[in-house]
Amino acid sequence: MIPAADQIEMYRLMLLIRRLEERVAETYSEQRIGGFTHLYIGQEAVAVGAITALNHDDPVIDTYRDHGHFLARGGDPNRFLAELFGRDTGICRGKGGSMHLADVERYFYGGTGIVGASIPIATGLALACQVRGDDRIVMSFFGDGATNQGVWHEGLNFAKLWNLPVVFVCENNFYGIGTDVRLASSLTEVYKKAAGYGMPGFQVDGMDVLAVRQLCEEVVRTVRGGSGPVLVEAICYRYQGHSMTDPGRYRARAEEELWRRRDPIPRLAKTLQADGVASAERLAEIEREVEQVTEAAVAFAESSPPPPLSALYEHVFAERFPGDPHA
Amino acid sequence: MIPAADQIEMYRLMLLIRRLEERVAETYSEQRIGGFTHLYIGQEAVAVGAITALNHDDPVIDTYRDHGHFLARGGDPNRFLAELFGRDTGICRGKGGSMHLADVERYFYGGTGIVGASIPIATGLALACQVRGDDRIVMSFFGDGATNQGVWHEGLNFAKLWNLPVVFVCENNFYGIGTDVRLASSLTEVYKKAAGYGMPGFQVDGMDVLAVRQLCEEVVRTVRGGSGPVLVEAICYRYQGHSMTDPGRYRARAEEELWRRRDPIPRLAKTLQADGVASAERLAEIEREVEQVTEAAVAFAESSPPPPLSALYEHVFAERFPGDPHA
Amino acid sequence: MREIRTHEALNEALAEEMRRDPNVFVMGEDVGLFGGTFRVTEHLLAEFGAKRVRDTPIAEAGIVGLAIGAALGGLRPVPELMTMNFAIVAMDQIINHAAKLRYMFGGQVRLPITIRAAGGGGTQKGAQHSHSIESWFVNAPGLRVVIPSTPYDAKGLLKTAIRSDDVVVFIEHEMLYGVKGPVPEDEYAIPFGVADVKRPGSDVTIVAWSRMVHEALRAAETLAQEGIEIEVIDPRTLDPFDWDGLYASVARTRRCVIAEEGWRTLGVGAEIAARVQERFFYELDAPVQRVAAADVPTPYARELEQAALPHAADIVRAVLKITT
Amino acid sequence: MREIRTHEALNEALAEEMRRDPNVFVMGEDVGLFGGTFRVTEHLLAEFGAKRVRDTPIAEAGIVGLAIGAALGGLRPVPELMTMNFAIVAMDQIINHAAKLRYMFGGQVRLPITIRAAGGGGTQKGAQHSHSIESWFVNAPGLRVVIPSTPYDAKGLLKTAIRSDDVVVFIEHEMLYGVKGPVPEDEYAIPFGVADVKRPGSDVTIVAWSRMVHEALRAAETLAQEGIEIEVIDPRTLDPFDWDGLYASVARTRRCVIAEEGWRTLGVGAEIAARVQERFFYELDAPVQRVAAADVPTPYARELEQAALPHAADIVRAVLKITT
Ligand SMILES: Cc1ncc(C[n+]2csc(CCOP(=O)(O)OP(=O)(O)O)c2C)c(N)n1
Ligand SMILES: Cc1ncc(C[n+]2csc(CCOP(=O)(O)OP(=O)(O)O)c2C)c(N)n1
Ligand SMILES: [Mg+2]
Ligand SMILES: [Mg+2]
Repeated sequence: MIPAADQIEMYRLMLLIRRLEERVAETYSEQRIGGFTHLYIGQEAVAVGAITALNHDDPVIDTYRDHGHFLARGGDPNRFLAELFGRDTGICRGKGGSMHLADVERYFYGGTGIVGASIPIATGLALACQVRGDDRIVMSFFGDGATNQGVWHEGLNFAKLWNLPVVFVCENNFYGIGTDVRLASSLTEVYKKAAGYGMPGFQVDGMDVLAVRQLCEEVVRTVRGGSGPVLVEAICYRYQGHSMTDPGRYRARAEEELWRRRDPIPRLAKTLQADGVASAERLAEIEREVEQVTEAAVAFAESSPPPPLSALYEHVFAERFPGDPHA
Repeated sequence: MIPAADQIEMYRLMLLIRRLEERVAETYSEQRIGGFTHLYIGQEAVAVGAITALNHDDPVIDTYRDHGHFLARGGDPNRFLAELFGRDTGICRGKGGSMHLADVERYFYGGTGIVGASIPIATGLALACQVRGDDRIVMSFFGDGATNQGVWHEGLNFAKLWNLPVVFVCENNFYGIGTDVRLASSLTEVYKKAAGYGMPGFQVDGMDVLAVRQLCEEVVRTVRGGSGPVLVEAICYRYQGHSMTDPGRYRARAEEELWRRRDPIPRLAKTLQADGVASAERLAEIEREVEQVTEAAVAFAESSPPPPLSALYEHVFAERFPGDPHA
Repeated sequence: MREIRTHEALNEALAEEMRRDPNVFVMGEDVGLFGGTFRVTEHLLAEFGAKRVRDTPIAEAGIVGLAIGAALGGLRPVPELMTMNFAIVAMDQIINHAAKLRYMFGGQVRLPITIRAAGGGGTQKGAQHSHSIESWFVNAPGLRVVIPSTPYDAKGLLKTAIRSDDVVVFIEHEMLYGVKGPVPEDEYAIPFGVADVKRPGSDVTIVAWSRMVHEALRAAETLAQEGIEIEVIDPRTLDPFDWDGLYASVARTRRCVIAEEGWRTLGVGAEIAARVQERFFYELDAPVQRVAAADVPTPYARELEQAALPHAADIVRAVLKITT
Repeated sequence: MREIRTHEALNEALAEEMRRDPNVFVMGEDVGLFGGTFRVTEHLLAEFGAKRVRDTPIAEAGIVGLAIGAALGGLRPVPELMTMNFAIVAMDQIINHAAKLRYMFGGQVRLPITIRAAGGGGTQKGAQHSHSIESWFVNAPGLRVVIPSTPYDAKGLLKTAIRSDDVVVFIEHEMLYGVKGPVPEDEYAIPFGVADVKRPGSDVTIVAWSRMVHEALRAAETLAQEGIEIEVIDPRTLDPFDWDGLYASVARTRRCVIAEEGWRTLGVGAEIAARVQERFFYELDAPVQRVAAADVPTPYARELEQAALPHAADIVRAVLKITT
C-alpha cells in the first residue's frame, strides 16, 4: 500500500503540473514564452507515479516534453517558469527553455529535443551508477514515437548487455505529433519491443497514478536489486496539441472525450475521498496552495531580469583559451 | 527437391568464390590489391544458397564482405578482380574496390562499408519493387554485428510496417571483427530479434548450402506472395581473419578447426556423389574450369590499365555545372 | 502577379511535379494526415493517396536510407526530414551513401533524391533546433545544396531539384514559410548555379542567402540613405555555386560582405571570403567582411538569441567598416 | 631520447591517465580483447580489466550517448569510434548533445569526454573510409578538436584531453600510427591552443596538421634547396586555435600556404585563409594558397586516390606560385 501522505503528495504534484501548465499555455499565447513548448497535461499520472517511486538521488532523464517530470522531481516552480520566460533566474539561466529543463542538484539531467537521443545517455548514466556501485538506478522517459528511432534500440541493447540499472518508461500517448502509432510502429504495444532484447516489459494504465506508482515501485525494487533494465509502457493521452502551435486536428473529438473522462486528477481525488485518505476540504486546501505557488511562480518569472548579454559566450566550455571567440 | 543442375551450379559457384578469394589473398599479400579486403572463405554456402533461390532480377544489396555475393549473383570474375586491382576495367571502374562491388545490370546494388547502413537502403529498394508492382523481392545481406546498429532496427520496422518484400539475411559468424557476438548483442540468436517487429524469423545451418537454398526458396516464395519481410539467420564461420590485415588471434584454434570440419564445399561434394548427382570426375572437371576462370581473371586484371586521371572528377554528379571543380 | 507564401509555393512545386511524374513521391514525419509541420505537404495526401504521400516513423536515417533504395529502384523520392536539425541523425546516410554511391559504383547508378528540411533559428527554439549547417553539405562532394530566399525561387528551384538526377539537399527556412511574394501561375523552373541579383548596386557586393537576403535588403535600404549603393547577390544554390556571377559583381564593386545565419567559423562565408580574397588580391579595396552567427550553441532567451544571430544592423556596420 | 610509434605513445597516455584517475575508462569496438584496430588500446584490458576497458557493440551513436551519460554520472569516458568515418553515424550525439548540453543547461554540467578516432586516407580504403571532416567539428561550437602529427604531440595532447573537463574530439591519422618519434619517458602534457613550429623559416608560413605536417616538412626540404626557407606551423589543436601564434609567423613571412587532407571546399583551410587574408590585407605579399584534397569522394584505385590527396609536391608548387 502506498502511504496516505504519499498519495496526497502525488495529488498535489499532479495538480501543480496541471495548474502551472495552464499558466504556461496562457502566457505562451501572450508571447511571454517563446519557442517550442510541449504541454504534459493529461499525462501527469505517469511522471508523478513513476518519479515518486524513486529515491531522491536516482538520476532521471527526459525528452522535450519535460515540464511534468521536472516538477514531479521537485523542481522549483519559480525557476521553472523563469526558464520558460527566458530569464536569468531560470533553472538553466534562460539558455535552455521549455525543452531543456535540467536540475542537476535534483539529479534531473534534463530534457533533450532530439527524439530518442536521450536513451543511450540514460544508459550511460546507469553505467556510471553501476560502476560507482552506489545503488542508484536511472529512470528514462520518452514517447511511443522514440521507440522507432535507431538509438533507442542501441540504448536498450547496451543496457541489457551490461545489465545496467535503468528503467525505461515509455509514455505511449498514441501519437508522435500528428502521426498515429499504428502508422509508425510495427508493434503498437511498446512493452513487447523489450522481447527483442530479452528484457522484461510491462504495460500499465498511465491515467491511474496509483497503478503507475505501484508498478514502478516493484520495478524499481527489482532493478535496484540487480535485475538489469526493464521497459515500462504507460498508456496515456495528452489533452493538448503536440506543442503550443498544434491545434491537434488529426484526433477524433470522441477519442479525446473518452480520454478526458479518464483524467488522472479527478480520478485520484475521488479515490482519496472514497478511501478516506483525504477529505474534500483537504483537497480544496491543496488546490489553494497550488494556486498560490502558481501565482508566485508567474510573479517571480515576470519580475526576473533577462540574462545579461555577457552570458552569450559563457558555458560553451568549462575551460577557456585565448583563441576562443570573445574569450 | 533442388534440381541436379542447380546443385552442380551451386558447387561451381562456391568453388569459384573459394578459388578466386584464394588468389585475392595472394595478390593482396603481393600488394597488388590495396585497402580493406574482407574474405568470404568459409561462408560460401550462405551467398550461394540464398542468392540462387532468387530470380535474376530480384535486387540484392550487401556489406563490405561482398565478394561471395557478387560472384554468386553471376558477376564477372574478370571485372571483379580488375576492380580489386584498381583497374579501369573493374566493375566500378576502379573507384569502389573490394568493399563496393556493384553490378547494376545484375541487380546487385553493391557493397557498403558502414555497418548496418545498407538495411534501410534494401528496404527502400523493396519499396520500389512494391510500388512498381513488378513482383520482385529484395535480399539484404549483413553480419551479426550489424544487428546492433540503430539503422538496422529502423529498416526492419519500416519493412514490417509497410509489408515490404524483403528477405533480411544475417550471416551470423559469431564475430564482428574480434568481438564475440556475446559481447555485442543482448540476444545472440539473431533470428529472435524479428520478434521485436512482429516479423517471422528463421535460423538455418549456413555451412549447408542445400539447407540454405531450401529455406530461402520457401521464404522467397512467401515473401513474393506478399507475406511481408522475413529475417533469416544463417549460422556460419569465416575461416580467415576479419580482413586481410587481421591475423584473427582472438579465436580459439579448436573452434576454428571445428568449423573447418564443416566446410560447405567438401560437404556438398560428398552429398553430390552420395546422391549420384555428380561423379568425382565431374567435380574434378568443375575444379579445372574454375581454375581456368580464376587464372583468366588474374591475367585480365593484371593486363588492364589503371583508370585515367581524367576519371577523378567523373561520376560525382549526373549533371555538371560551370561552378563544379574541374567541370 | 499573384502573391503567395513560401509554403504555398513549395506545395505547388511538389503537387505539379507529382502530377507530371508518377515516380515522384513524398515521405516523412507528418507529411500526410498532418499536412506537414510547416504546411508544405498540405492537401497532397488527398490528391495523391497514401502510396505517394507517406507518413513515416521518426527515423531520419531510415527515411534517407529508404529514399536511396527507392531511387536505386527507379523512383524519385522527395523525403522531408522536417527540420535540418534532424538531418544530423541521418548524416551517414546523406554524406556516406546518398552523396557517394554513384561515384563509388563508377557511375552505374543515378540518385534522383531531393531531401527537404527546414533550417535556421530566430524563434527561440534553442540550441538543438536552430541549425544552419549548410557548410557541411557544401564541404562534402556529391550533394547539390539549394537554399532559396523567396517564394518564387523556392518554387522554381524545388521543381528543378525534383527533376535533377542528383542528390539535392533542399534547405528551407522556418521564418520564411509565411513570407509572401510574387509567383507566376505559369509553369517555370529555375536552373541551378545561377545567382540572382536581388538588388543591383555599385559600391559593395553583399552575398547572402535564405533569410539573410532579407536582412541584406533591409541593410541596403538603410545604406542607400547614406548614399551607399549595395548589390545584393543571392547564390540560391550553394552547390553548384555561381562563382562567375559573384566575381562579376565583386570585379565592379571591389568590396564584398558575406551575410549568413550559420556559425561564423567555417560557415559557407569562410569559403567565399577565402576565394574572393585570393581571386581579387590586388583589386579589392578592403578585406572581405563576414556577418554570421556567434560561435555558440543558439541560446533560448530572446535577448541572447537575438544577440547570437546576425541582423541587418550587423550588415550595415560591416559595410560602413569598409566604406568609410 | 627513446623513439616510439604513435600508437605506442597514445597507448602510454591512456594507461598513465587510467592509472592516475580511476574514473577514466575506455570503451569502443574491439578496444578490449582485440587490443584496438590500430593497437592503441593494447594491453589495457589485461591491466585494467573489463570494467574499464569495454568492448562494445557496433553502435557509434550509442557509444557516444553512453559516454555522455557516464560523464554526467561523474566518470571520465574515453570512447573510441575506431575511425572518424563512423563518427558520422554518431554526429547527432556529438554535435547536438555532447557539444551543447553544458550550454543549454546553463553550465550545470561538465562533460569530460575524449572521443578518439582515426581519420584520413592514403591507403586505398575508398570513399566511405577516408574522411578528414575536422571542419565540421570546428564549425560546431562546444567541441575541442585535437589533431596531432607526431608521437610526442599525440601523447602529450591525449593526456591533456583526458584531463580536460570539456568534450574533445581527438583525431588520429591511420598512416601516422606506425610513425616513430622521440617521446620522453617522464610525465608531460601539452597544453591546448599552442601551435608548434615544426620548422622555423623566414620566407613562407605553411600551416599544416596531422599527416600534412610531414608533407610540409618534405616540401620545406625541397624548397630549402631552392633557397626558400619555410616555416612549418602545426596548430595541433584546431579548437582552440592558436591564432596569435599563426599571426606572429605570417607577420614575419608575409606569405601563407595551408596544407590539409580534407576536401578543399570548406576545409579548415577556408577559415584560416579567410582570417589571414582579412587580418593581413595590407601586409601580405601574395594571396593565401590552399593545398587540400580534390572535391570528390575518395576513389579506391591507387592512381586516382593519389591524385585526389594532397602531397609535398603540391605544397612545393603552391609555394613557388607565390614566391617566384
Ligand atoms: C530526431 C527527431 N526527429 C523529429 C523530431 C520532431 N519531433 C518532435 S516531437 C516529435 C514526436 C515525438 O513523439 P513521441 O515520441 O510519441 O512523444 P510525444 O510527443 O508523444 O510525447 C517529433 C517527430 C525531433 N525532435 N527529433
Ligand atoms: C558504422 C561502422 N562501425 C564500425 C565499422 C568497422 N567495422 C567494419 S566490419 C566490422 C564488424 C562487422 O561485423 P559483422 O556485422 O558481424 O560482419 P562480419 O564482418 O562478421 O561479416 C566493424 C566493426 C564500420 N565499417 N562501420
Ligand atoms: Mg507520443
Ligand atoms: Mg560477424
